Amino acid sequence: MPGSLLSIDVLLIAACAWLAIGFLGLVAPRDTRFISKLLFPLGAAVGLAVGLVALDALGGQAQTAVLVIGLPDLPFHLRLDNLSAVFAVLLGFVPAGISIFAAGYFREGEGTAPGVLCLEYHVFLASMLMVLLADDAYAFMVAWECMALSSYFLVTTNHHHAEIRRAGFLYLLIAHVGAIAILLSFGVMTGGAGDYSFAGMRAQELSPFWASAAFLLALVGFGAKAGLVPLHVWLPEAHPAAPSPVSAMMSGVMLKTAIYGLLRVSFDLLHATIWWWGVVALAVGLVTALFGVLYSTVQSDMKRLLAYSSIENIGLIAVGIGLTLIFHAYRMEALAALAMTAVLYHCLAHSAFKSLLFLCTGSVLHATRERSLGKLGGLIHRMPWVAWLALAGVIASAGLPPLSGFVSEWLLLQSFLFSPGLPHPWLNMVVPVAAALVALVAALAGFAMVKFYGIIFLGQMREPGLKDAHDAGTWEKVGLVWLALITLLLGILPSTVIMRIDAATRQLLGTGLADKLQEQGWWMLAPISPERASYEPLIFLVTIAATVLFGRWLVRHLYHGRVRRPSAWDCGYSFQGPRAQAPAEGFSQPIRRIFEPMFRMQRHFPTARDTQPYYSVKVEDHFWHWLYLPLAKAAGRVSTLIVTLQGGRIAVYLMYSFITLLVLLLVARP
Amino acid sequence: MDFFVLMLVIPLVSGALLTVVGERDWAPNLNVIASLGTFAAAVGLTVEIVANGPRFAFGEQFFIDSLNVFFVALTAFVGLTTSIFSGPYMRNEREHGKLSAPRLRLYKSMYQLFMFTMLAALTTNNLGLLWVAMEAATLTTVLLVSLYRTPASLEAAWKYFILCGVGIAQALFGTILLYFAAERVLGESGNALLWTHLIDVKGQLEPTIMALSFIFLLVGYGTKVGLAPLHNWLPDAHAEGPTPVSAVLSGLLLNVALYAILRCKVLADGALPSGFAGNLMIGFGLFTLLVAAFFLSRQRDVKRMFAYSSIEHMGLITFAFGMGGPVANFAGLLHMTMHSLTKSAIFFAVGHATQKTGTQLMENISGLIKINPLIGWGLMLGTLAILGMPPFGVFASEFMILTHAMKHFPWATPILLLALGVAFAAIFGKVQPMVFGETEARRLPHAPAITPVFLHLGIVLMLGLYIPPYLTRWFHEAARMLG
Amino acid sequence: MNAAIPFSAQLINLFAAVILLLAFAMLAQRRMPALVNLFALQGLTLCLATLVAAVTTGQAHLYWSAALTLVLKALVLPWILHRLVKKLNVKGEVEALINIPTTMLVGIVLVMIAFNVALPISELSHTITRGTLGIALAVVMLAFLMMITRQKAITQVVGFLSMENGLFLAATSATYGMPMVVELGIALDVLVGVIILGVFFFQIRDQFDSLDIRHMERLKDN
Amino acid sequence: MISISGLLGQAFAIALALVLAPLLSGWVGQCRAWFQSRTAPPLLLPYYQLQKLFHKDVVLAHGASSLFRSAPFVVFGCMVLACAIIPSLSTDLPLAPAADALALVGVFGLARIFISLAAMDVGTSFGSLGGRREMLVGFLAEPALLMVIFTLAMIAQSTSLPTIVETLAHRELVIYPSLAFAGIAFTFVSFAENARVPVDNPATHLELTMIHEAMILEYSGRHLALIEWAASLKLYAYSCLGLALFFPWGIAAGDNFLALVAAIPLLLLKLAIGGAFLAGIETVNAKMRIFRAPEFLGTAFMLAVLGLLVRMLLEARV
Repeated sequence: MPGSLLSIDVLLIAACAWLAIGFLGLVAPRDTRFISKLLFPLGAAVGLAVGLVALDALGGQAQTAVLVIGLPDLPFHLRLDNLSAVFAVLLGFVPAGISIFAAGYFREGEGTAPGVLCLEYHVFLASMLMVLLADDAYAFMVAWECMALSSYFLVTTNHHHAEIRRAGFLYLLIAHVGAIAILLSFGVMTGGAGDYSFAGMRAQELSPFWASAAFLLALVGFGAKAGLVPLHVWLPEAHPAAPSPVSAMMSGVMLKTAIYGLLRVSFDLLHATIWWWGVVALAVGLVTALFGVLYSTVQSDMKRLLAYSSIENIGLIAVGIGLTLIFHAYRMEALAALAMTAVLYHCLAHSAFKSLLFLCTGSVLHATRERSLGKLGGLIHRMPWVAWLALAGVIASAGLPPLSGFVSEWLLLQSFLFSPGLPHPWLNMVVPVAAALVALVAALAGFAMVKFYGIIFLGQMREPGLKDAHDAGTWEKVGLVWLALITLLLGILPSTVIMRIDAATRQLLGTGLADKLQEQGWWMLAPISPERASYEPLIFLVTIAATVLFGRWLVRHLYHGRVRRPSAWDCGYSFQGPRAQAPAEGFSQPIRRIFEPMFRMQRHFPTARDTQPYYSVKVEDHFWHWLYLPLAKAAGRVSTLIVTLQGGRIAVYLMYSFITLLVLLLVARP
Repeated sequence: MDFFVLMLVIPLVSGALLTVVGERDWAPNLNVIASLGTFAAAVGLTVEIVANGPRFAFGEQFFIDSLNVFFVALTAFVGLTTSIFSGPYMRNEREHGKLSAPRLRLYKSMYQLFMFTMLAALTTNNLGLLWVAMEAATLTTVLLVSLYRTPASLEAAWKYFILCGVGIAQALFGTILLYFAAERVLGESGNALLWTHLIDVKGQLEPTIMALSFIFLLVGYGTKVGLAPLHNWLPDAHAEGPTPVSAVLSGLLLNVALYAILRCKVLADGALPSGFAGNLMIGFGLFTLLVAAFFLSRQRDVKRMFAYSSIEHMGLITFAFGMGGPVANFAGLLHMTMHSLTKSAIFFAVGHATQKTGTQLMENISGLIKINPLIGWGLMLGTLAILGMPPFGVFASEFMILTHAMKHFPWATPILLLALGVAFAAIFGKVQPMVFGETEARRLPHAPAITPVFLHLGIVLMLGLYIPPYLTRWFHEAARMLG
Repeated sequence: MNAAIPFSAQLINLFAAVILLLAFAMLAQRRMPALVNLFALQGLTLCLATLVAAVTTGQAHLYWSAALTLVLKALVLPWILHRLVKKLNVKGEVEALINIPTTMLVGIVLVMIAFNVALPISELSHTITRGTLGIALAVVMLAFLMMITRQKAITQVVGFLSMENGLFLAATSATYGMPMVVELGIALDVLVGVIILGVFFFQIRDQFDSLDIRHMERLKDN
Repeated sequence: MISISGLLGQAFAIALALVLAPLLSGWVGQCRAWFQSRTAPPLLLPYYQLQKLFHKDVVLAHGASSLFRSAPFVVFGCMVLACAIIPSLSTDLPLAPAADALALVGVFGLARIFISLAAMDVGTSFGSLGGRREMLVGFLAEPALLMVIFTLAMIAQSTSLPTIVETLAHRELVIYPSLAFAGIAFTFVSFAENARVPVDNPATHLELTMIHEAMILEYSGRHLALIEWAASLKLYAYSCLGLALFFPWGIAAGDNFLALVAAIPLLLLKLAIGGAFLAGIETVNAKMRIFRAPEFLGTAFMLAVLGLLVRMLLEARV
């Protein structure tokens, strides 16, 4: 960095640039070419710059700045330290790909004018950057709510559909409730000192009770944004409702800001000293992960499936945070560092591959106008690019080597594995069970992903209309390739990446993995020592690739490459059509059967008398009926009670004020 | 000529003038010009006060200090924008055959007189005259509320008149008691009701009398502020009157009533150091906030709903001033400003929306953003602002109020948050389908005036991100004056 | 009252008592014209009380306010009300929401409350007419009660005006009157208010073809 | 450190796996025939079949995509890697650090995903049915296997297979109750993973029962050959893993050539016994309904977790 210009200044400029690009969109709100072919690529470039600057800032000293704007006695404090830098890297590189994709995606503006869309989109980006930089409660809240607002408007782009409006409302409502909780938690953390800058909160020494209160409030607040059970209900509604680049942005990037907030509060501001916080986070995370993955396996709408899988990933991240908290509270810093690295790594990995997958659904949506899995299929023949790039995302998302998802899961499992010797007997029993559940979740994720990929891209086309589906355009391809590249690099160069993000771990925990990794080569990932555990994805990949190529060459060389192409064997039924393939519901039927109590199902079975026999199954979320509807009912009752105040009778109104007066006269005494 | 005199004379004269000239084509412009003049005078006065401190006028009967000059500026400004807005609005009403020429004349003259009474109420130094002005404001607005002469509007006006009349009567009793207490200190001289004199001797005023007097004053003026359970007139009056009137009622009248309470609170605090007045206001504030929040979810008429939201915010402000102290008072003043700006902007947008769709029932309104994107966005942004969404200024003041409450009255925070959450769910859930969705558009004979809406929202947005230092100093001074 | 109190004070107290009595009478009165007459009588008594106070203290502006009271409360307003009653012909029975005896009982309780509330203040009063403040408060409350219990628009207005009387009594008796400018303002407001109300009555009757406020219960939320 | 002998040993291990794997499945087949008192097929039958299949043309359905054609090679590659990192003869494997026990599970998972996707590719009802069932078995078997490995990894304080084997092989004899749980769980899992009775029956094409066969129904020629070979490699890998984890004696530690030579006959012996054991189990059991499979694997999962808990509670100080 040139000494004159600090990284934080550059990031501020970048935020302003994003805003400027957004407002440029209003210049010609209907000129789609100008907006999509000029403004969005510009936004992508800014994103790239942000990523590079943040990458450069990693490992450096924390930089601070104070702006003129803000409250009179609380101007905006900004701070760029390693934690925010890690997430800024994410916020830079991933949106770069998404914006490039969007440049090809927003052809004819859907619903709202493209210019307005461009504004909302870039305000969204800028506010997320400000969230990462904010260093006092007010700035944070402003950025946080701006983020919620802009994303809300993006979600409701196609506001003509009632269910999309409903989704947007639900989203904004829960986001607002979460924001209130966050604000409360900040209030608690000031400890009555009334200093709302983060520096002031750091300095506070809270009593265990208040510290725990603050932590739980933060967990609720940020959990509402991240989609932790039971505050997840908005997520599977809002993400599918939004245009795909926006879904990608929300799932890939926005959820991570919530993780950032949780880390910031629990480790940086509260110094994470109480072990049972970790247990809470661990439990919530496990429930969320299991819940998310189970529901993602039974979805029949491709974007909903991905949304639930995001919930699952957030759950895994929460598990990691829980472990970190436990280890940190017991001063097992090496293990804490391991878990923390897993958390950060999974944030990076997930943001890349989930954005990739959402963008792929976007391309599919554009090519086929179809979102329901039951009407797709065989698209690999029509859109090979999207299909093969999606495969990368699928493998990563299933947590399989050699791609990015596996690295973080590997780290997480390692930190489980070396956890014995916790001074708490209960924990020692909880940990293996938790590990087992994590393993189960990982395996189920594979199931969900096979369903997702197999039903969309493989098999025969379930609808004749799919014949004229077209592959993604150039811009879209570039965006997809970019994200796939990130996924691959994160997969095969783990220790290089970890060396960079280690600064954040070091900042939060005081120790990291870097010095351990220094000892081995860049290709090897051995957090403790090669004898204990090691993983070399590059060699892994090379070996398999070599075997594949060599085997192929050998077979061709020794034998022949002859191929005959008849039609598939139809078991003698000549009229077997594409409908014979298992649909989405059928594919996940075993899961529904095994985990029956986890779902709230309404099934309709055809009977012999049906003139048009059909089978249908509707899977609903338990938490609606357990938590949300009762709350709504209660509020309704209270209002019914209260509106009787306004009965319309003037005499009664007079009586109110008369009685008020009398009561005050008789009761109120100085 | 003196800015102050100008400021009072212009609305008075123009009001009379508008009565005699009747409804000509240029009458609306005259209305606007008069408001513009008033605003200019108010600005001049403000500059003067900020420059060389408080001053008297008409002997000691009028007194302008940094507290009320700020209200004066706000009132004149909103008065101006409302008059701009009401021009095309009223024309459209006439086109739709809802109003006749004489009604329009009545409207304009009463509007100017109303401005006069409020400015007088704000600037007077004599608590008796304050009462008189408040009563006069009620009388003028009663005629404005019943402008449509429909059964509903008559009923609303009648309730408004009776409830506020009775309330004001209580306030008069309180004033008499105050005078009674003051007379024993200041003697027979006629200046026992002059605030500037009272403030000097507030320590010596008889506590028991002051307590009684404050109760009466609170109940009296509180009725006009709309504190529950004295609020019943408010939603009716807002919903049935013409929209510009709803705008000034919410944006200005409530503020002025609250201002009256504040003046009295200062004296009561002086006489009763036990925080008696503050606690009363805290109680009323919280109760109002809670009640209004739960009322919101059952509304079907859009103006009625926003009237309840005004009640809610008045509760919040009362709570803030009840807490007292420089920070809370600062927040309270800020919130008053934000609320009157935002709420009037919302009513402007709502007015045009209802004219376009021809109904006030929310379930029949949809797709405003299609009919007229500016109105749609205006309503949407205004709603988000009033719900305390950053980066709008309302959030700034709510943030200060909340944090201050967390520090000094932690037990109150859950109530505040509950109320705010419920209000959010109720209002936003109803506004969203109005703004979004499909619709069949309807042309208006006269193009709506959108400028005021975005002018207000722009200011609110600006203040949310950056409060200019001189404004801060000004607020701080006013806050200190409130103790 | 013991002899220690000067005659004038006894007079004022007497008048105050009469006003209270009239307030009760109004509470009990059913027929509209009689109600208006009672109101006029109350105004007259109030004027007399003010006059006595003026004579004893020799304050100039009390004479003025006495005159004002006479003109306004005893002549103009009753006259307007009578005309309204005639024009709108609402002579008929005015039945209360709560029956009269109960109302009276409640009224008595109110009087006790008022006296108790006013007691500490009257202790402090250095004027010769200390007791009247309680009475004034009682009158206000009775008027309030009347507005609550009656159902005709006009009765509510009468109640409102008699409340003003109570306030006026408090002003004159307890504090020998407010500053002149204030009193003028108040008087003006009352006058304008009544005129506006007059206009109102006609509109209301045109819309609801009755002055019964039970027709005006449409605006509500439940 | 990577030594020449190490590389040689690695190459030799891979080669041995490639050679022995078909033999092992052939041996199992023979044993089954004997136990069921049928005339046994020749021991080298798998080799003949591979040879035959490689010669045949590939018959590729119209719906088949490039993924369908590349899947067999990927699966084969995964299995080769698996065999390469499992210490069968010696613990001195240069490839071992590339993937520890967790990554090994990952390898199997990768292969499974590819084979299931390939099964869905052509778009026949059998294919998707097989893929679905395979994933169903997989998502229950995988965590169970992970738990087994966890137990051993905790004993050895390491997840790298050579270290585990060395610790278990060269320690003074200590009884680990957890190993018993782990062993049983592992046996269950390996039955399921290798499409064996009672979970699956490689010898039938009944649509109600088949899993693995349903997936590869559309394959033919060299592709089928590769898949079959990969399947037998998988069996071999699992057997070696089991032997290495539970009967690690005789596996050469470090680059000790004599030990390596000595290990070969021992390995053959162990495999022979293991194969016979497998065949025995298959004979005495009946194929269970597909929906009993989850219960079966659930039991395995539970046992593995129990083993872990036992390890945690009883042996934490050992």
